[in-house]
Amino acid sequence: MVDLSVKLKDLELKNPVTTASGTFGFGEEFDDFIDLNKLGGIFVKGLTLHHREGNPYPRMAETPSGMLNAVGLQNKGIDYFISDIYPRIKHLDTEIIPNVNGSTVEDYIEVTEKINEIEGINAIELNISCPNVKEGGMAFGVSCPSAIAVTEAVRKAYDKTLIVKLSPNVTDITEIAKGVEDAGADAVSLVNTFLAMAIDAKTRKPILSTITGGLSGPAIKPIALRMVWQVYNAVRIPVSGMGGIMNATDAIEFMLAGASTIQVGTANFIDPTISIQIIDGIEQYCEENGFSAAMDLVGAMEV
Amino acid sequence: MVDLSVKLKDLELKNPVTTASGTFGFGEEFDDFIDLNKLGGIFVKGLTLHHREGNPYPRMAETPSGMLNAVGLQNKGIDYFISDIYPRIKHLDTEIIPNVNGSTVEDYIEVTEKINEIEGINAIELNISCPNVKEGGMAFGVSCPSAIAVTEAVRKAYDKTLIVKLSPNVTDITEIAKGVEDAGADAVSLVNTFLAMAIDAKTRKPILSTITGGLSGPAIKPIALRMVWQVYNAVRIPVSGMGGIMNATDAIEFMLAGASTIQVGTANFIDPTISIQIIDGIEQYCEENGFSAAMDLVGAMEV
Amino acid sequence: MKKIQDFNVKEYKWLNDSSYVIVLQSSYPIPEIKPGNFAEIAVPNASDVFLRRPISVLDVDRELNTLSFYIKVVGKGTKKLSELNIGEKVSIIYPLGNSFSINGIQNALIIGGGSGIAPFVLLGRKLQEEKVNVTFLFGARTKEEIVLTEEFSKYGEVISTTEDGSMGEKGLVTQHSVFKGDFPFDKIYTCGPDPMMKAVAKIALQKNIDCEASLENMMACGFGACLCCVTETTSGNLCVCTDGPVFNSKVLKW
Amino acid sequence: MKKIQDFNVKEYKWLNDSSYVIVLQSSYPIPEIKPGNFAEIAVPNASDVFLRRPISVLDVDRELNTLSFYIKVVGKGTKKLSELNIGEKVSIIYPLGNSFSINGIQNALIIGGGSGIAPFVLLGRKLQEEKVNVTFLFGARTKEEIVLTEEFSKYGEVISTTEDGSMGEKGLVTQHSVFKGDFPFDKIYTCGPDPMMKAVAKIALQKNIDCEASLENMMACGFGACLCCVTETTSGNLCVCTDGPVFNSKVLKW
Ligand SMILES: Cc1cc2nc3c(=O)[nH]c(=O)nc-3n(C[C@H](O)[C@H](O)[C@H](O)COP(=O)(O)OP(=O)(O)OC[C@H]3O[C@@H](n4cnc5c(N)ncnc54)[C@H](O)[C@@H]3O)c2cc1C
Ligand SMILES: Cc1cc2nc3c(=O)[nH]c(=O)nc-3n(C[C@H](O)[C@H](O)[C@H](O)COP(=O)(O)OP(=O)(O)OC[C@H]3O[C@@H](n4cnc5c(N)ncnc54)[C@H](O)[C@@H]3O)c2cc1C
Ligand SMILES: Cc1cc2nc3c(=O)[nH]c(=O)nc-3n(C[C@H](O)[C@H](O)[C@H](O)COP(=O)(O)O)c2cc1C
Ligand SMILES: Cc1cc2nc3c(=O)[nH]c(=O)nc-3n(C[C@H](O)[C@H](O)[C@H](O)COP(=O)(O)O)c2cc1C
Ligand code: FES
Ligand code: FES
Repeated sequence: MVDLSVKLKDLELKNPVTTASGTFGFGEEFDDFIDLNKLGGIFVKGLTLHHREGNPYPRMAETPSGMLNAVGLQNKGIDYFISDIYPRIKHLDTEIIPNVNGSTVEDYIEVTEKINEIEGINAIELNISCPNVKEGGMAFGVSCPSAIAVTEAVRKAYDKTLIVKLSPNVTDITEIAKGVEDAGADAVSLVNTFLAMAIDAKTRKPILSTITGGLSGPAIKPIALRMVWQVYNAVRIPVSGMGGIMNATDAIEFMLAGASTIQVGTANFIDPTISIQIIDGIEQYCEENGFSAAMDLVGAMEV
Repeated sequence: MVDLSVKLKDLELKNPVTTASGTFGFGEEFDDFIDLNKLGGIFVKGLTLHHREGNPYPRMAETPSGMLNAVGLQNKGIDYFISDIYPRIKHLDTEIIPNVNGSTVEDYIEVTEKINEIEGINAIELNISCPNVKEGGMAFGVSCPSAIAVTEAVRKAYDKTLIVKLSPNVTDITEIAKGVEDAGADAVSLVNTFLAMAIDAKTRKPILSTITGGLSGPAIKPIALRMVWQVYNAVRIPVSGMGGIMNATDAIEFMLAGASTIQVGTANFIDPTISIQIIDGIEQYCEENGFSAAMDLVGAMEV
Repeated sequence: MKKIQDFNVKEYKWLNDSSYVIVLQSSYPIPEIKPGNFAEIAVPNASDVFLRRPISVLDVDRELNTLSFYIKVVGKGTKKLSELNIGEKVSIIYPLGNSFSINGIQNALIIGGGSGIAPFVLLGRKLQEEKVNVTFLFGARTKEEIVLTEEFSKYGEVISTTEDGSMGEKGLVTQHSVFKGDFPFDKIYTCGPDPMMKAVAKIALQKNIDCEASLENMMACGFGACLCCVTETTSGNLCVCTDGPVFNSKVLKW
Repeated sequence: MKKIQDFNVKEYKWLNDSSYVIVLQSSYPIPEIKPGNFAEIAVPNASDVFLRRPISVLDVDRELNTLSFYIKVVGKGTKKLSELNIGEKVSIIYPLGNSFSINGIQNALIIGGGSGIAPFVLLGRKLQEEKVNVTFLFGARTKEEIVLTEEFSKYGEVISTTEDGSMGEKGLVTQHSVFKGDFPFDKIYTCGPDPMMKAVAKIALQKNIDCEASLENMMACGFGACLCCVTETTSGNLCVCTDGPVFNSKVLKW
């Protein structure tokens, strides 16, 4: 029997496999396909203080082994989440982790305070890396001082597990990771999407309404893996790793590089059952390779 | 008749299609496959002051729609290039552009001075973005002051066309581009490879001897395209664009985003004739879309 | 309930140069499919296709466990799907999306163009069951592009327009004589290129007739998870894959 | 002269569970292929294979314009190459690499393991033409893995070892009795897993016999453009694809 349970600081998950914010709706969209209770956790769609319509259409472009999105944090606001959505999913036997967004530090604090009131939610993911909004978002995550400022502010407002989601669009991700660690983050998650672009040569126009969008999918996996490994070696807090994980082998690679938990993102669109298959695959790998606990895989890469 | 000729500042090329340093040897390797005289230019393999053995094996890993390399600037040194290689390729009716590397600013200057003496070479590409060497390389290209310092120093030593090759592993590539523009660069080329990593889950070891390597190929295209567009809008000097160009449509997208010339890299490994096909494809696109000159494509994306 | 299910290619029928019907068979039962529902098809063996492709269900046979799709080749994925071997495995997520509404109508006009005819076999059959009179009006550039008329004529009269006049009336669907004079229809359904649907919706508005349009869109998931496929409506951005693909034209910001 | 050329799949012959011969045919002439040469094969219709795959030429028929390859399924690309349709197009870059040297020898021992037997059909034939006596020594885990012996026996005696003793002598190639007592050979050629080749090279050194080994390596291009495929030699890092794949074992840093 393999012990699949893992910890992100004080947050215990039944297994390392969670689903990435914005790629798994509020879980309900996957109810027909899988038993959501089997998941380690669900990072739900990015939430903001107020209702947001998101960006105009088109919001998506396919790219080699990946996709661009420019959704722009479309959501009905934190109050609606609390009153209408959470009651529908709170029965799930898995960690529901809200992804917190804002245009200003005050926004972040206000959303966080509202979530702090919700019983049953044990962690938040602070998204300082969304490339698809005009204000806030990635701007916080690409500068060390602002990343520290927002993390410190939210840390004061929140006493449960605080995970800070980092942007890969930086020269040195370990610098930001160390900054938010010092600012009180309990864990970091990485990577968010890469700022990227697609052009339609026929029309000579950008494909996305916002010109640039966020690149996700297997295309980014080698870069994401490098960043997870760098951050794992730079900080003492645990890492939640993601970026192009399509199967159990990919997930195991992230764990070997130092991720305590992994997040499945774009892969959910292609196979909505993949997260469960990844859980099974990690268990099998542990059995076949003599690991009695999934936690033993974390950072087990031999250099 | 489409006028395919383009200019990188004072350097006139017969067409926008060149081959990227390190992916085309010294041209000779492709002699069996294509007529090298048809190319706009050849950026030859990275050169250093002294002979370099490069990194130990393994140096390559395949990744989704891309590859990692960790060659590490293996070459026999600038003197050998001048005495043995250049005489073999100087007859070619295309621009031969050496890619200049160094561990110190002095190295860069010395290599440049030697090249400055060679008749028939009208431009150099200053590589401040190689992720595969322990000293120098990318370290110069990810910090604005050092990028400026090396560019200024080389500018003083070189009076022909100076192209500076930028690293994509930065928070804001426009900042570096503007810095080297002010420091006297005649053009910028981008992008070099992304620092990335691959792990073999079976052996639990990194695949490359150097752990990390440089990611190239179509996987990076959307990010490279975004950077070319950003830099095109930020500087007045011309841009040589690359990153995952596999066919004429990709090349045209880079030109629409602002590249005056494009470089074909990894695609050469998969189809050694692709550069010539791209020249033909650009010509055909211009004809079909009413462009009388390839230069008219540059930055023609409608926002 | 939505499913992800493996099918095998049973047969192809080419209808013209660039469009075909692909029939897929499964060894497992097929759930109920409503007119307007679509599927997300994973394109096998394609080096340059990453996401699934949304395609309307053309027809379903719940005894043979077959699904068929009418596909127009427009790019990499639709091309590759046309080249599979008989027996090859294809993964499908379905049934997705909402459906056309049918209550209380007597005379329906169904207007289709391009690949936008696909949902209308199931719709025609359903309307026939509900004893609704159906007229199909198809528009295309030339007669080669007007396909499956035999199938459609089982459920109602088929009329058409072609831009070159090679079949039916010459012109665009919205110029067809059916819109002139007496207009017996109390409902219009439409699917096809956006400009066509917009023109149809405008006529419907003028004539004060209910009109439902089935939209296309760039989709990453097809089942409401990514929020990539929105369309602007009177109640804000809605997902074409879950709130649609069928919308009453009145709610669309056209 | 190296070429990039389209071929079509002519036939497959499976030799055991995991290895096969694929025969490709072209409508254009095939240049001269030397023993040891390899080709870079583009794997069609594979969503997860980006680069070409280097494979030794097993055999060539310059009248029929066919090339054949002996391939062991070890991963994505070698699997996909085994599943193509007859007639399917495959792009090949070839002939690549150097060749075995043959001058002035009389008795050659050819030692192969795994997919490392592929270059030895052409080598055996060439040695026969040059009137060299050839002995093939093949090693494998079980007898199922010893393949193509009929072909090889045209050019010389075939002896073998298997780890389970199911064919030939039990043990590893380097434990074969041929190495004991009288040793008539003046040249050893070897290709196969690195540990095997290293052990063979060591014996050759002890016996003071010339030994050439054909190396494998991770390759991005196969024709000297990328410098990814180096091996350490007495004259520094050399490219396996152009300076090799055949090296005299003395120059290798083994
Ligand atoms: C709900 C729904 C139902 C559909 N039903 C059918 C059907 O029954 N039969 C059918 O043939 N097609 C149908 N389509 C359209 C079909 O999904 C696209 O034609 C297909 O995805 C194109 O894939 P490709 O790989 O061939 O093209 P690509 O190579 O990806 O693209 C080729 C060109 O088509 C454009 N394009 C790609 N996808 C779309 C899209 N989803 N909408 C609009 N333009 C696009 C691209 O911008 C590009 O210019 C439907 C779409 C939706 C959303
Ligand atoms: C000059 C040369 C000649 C060759 N001749 C033959 C031949 O005649 N027949 C034959 O079956 N094979 C031959 N090979 C080996 C063949 O190239 C690899 O088995 C093949 O590239 C694996 O591709 P894949 O997609 O199936 O494996 P992948 O899915 O890419 O990888 C599967 C596993 O194989 C390992 N691997 C992949 N490529 C290589 C490689 N080049 N060398 C060592 N390990 C590798 C990977 O690390 C991985 O563990 C030759 C290789 C070289 C360099
Ligand atoms: C359509 C889409 C929407 C996303 N929305 C969010 C979001 O709201 N908040 C967030 O932190 N990340 C968001 N992301 C980023 C993912 O959570 C994840 O970081 C990224 O996609 C990389 O992982 P992947 O390659 O496995 O998809 C979104 C990604 C996609 C593709
Ligand atoms: C094997 C390999 C070796 C390279 N060597 C060099 C080099 O010596 N100097 C340099 O400036 N760039 C080098 N590059 C980077 C390429 O020139 C190019 O910037 C990069 O590969 C992105 O383009 P691509 O995606 O089209 O390959 C190398 C790339 C590869 C794949
Ligand atoms: S396509 Fe993902 S929500 Fe509609
Ligand atoms: S594989 Fe490119 S140089 Fe050998």
